[in-house]
Amino acid sequence: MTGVPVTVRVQRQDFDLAAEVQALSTGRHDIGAVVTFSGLCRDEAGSLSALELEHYPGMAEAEITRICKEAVTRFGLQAVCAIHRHGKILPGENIVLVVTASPHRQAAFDGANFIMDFLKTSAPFWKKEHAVDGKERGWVSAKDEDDSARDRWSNTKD
Amino acid sequence: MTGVPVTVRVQRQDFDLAAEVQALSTGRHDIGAVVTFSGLCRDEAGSLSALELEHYPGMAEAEITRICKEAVTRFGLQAVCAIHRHGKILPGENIVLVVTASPHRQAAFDGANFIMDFLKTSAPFWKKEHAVDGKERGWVSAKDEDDSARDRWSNTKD
Amino acid sequence: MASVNLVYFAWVRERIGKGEETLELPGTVVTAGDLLAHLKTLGEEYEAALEHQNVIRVAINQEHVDHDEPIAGAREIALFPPMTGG
Amino acid sequence: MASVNLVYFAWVRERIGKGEETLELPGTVVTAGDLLAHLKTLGEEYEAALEHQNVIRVAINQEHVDHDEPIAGAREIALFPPMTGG
Repeated sequence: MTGVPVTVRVQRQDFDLAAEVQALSTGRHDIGAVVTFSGLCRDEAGSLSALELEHYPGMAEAEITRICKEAVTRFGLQAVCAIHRHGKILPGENIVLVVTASPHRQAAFDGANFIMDFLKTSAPFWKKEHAVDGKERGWVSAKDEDDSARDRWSNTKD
Repeated sequence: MTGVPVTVRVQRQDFDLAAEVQALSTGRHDIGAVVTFSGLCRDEAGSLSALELEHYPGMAEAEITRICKEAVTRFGLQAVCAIHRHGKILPGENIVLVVTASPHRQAAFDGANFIMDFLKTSAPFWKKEHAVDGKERGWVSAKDEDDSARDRWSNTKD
Repeated sequence: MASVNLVYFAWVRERIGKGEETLELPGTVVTAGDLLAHLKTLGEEYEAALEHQNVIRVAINQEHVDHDEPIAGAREIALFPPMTGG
Repeated sequence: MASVNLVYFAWVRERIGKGEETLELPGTVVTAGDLLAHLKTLGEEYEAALEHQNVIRVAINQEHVDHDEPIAGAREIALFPPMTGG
């Protein structure tokens, strides 16, 4: 696994999907598959003015790095990038990006899926909702289904 | 499923990942997850000068569209884009792009994974390898593992 | 005798030596499998192309079909090896 | 008495009313769970924040730990609700 590039950033500003994919794959002839996951701020009801994302500076980067390195080892990834935004995020805006590269497609899919499941349940970020009427809707509750999604990785061999 | 945008293109030229993701998600507040899969021409040994991709015009587009629509129904996707290149493709270049959007992450991952598995085994494309010494290395053989990857979708409920 | 447009791809095309042709088929050719067996009687290039008959994929009017599918009413029948795209 | 830096996030931070503080801990506070129990004796804001003690997550020196983990040698201990990022 030595030398596998793992890029992790926690930042206020938006990310550039194409630039991150380029940075990870340009000039390499050994990559066969690149998977990206973008998580967006969703508001179907039209009642959300913004999400506010609090994080634990230092630990957020450290924990995401641990998750990404685990994915590199587990799935034989060739490169990983994970970026998580913090601060106020409007409906339709990006929250998180994960990019994985591998020789074959399933490893890239599994790696990105694994990173997202652990990022959701282990990376120290918390969402608060602000309603369009100006009121705080309070902190988003953790979902049992996110724990289940994470736990399925303990039940499989690969 | 009415009105779900399904974009399918078979083209000589490269695609623009960011532009396709933008086209599919911009201005929408109901999308929570966007997954992209890019398949690249791989040449770890440094012995390949190019892949040549032959396709069945008309059927290629029709078959990929059938696969994408099946994925929309099966996983509840909100938008899909699939682009497959043909002609000569150099090591490191893009071959195929799949983009899926859904409210929740697992559907977007599964949708893109499903589309790739069926695209590999059902879309009428054939790869021929050209070696750096100028010789044809002949047609790439279909892999049993690609059939297995496709068949796993018949063994699950979702 | 029915007339049908045939199209060939990849090594099937290369071995037969052409990408497409229109053929008159005898009435005994009912299924896609019958068509493959019939073509193999037309010359050694067809024999070479269709030698391993069970691996040849058939599409009628641009949709995959099994070898036991009747070809009646087909405008275009395509023969090709297993796909290797993606 | 040992001195430790405590940091709080999300509704734990809001209920306690501060984001960080340095506290002297009595020698009876051995584990992360002991720390939570001790903090609840410091005032009703702590009681409100840590009421459902089992849902509170603890990190020592920026790594997740269970409540039975000893806190000896910790430079920084963080308390926060279950994570909801991604």
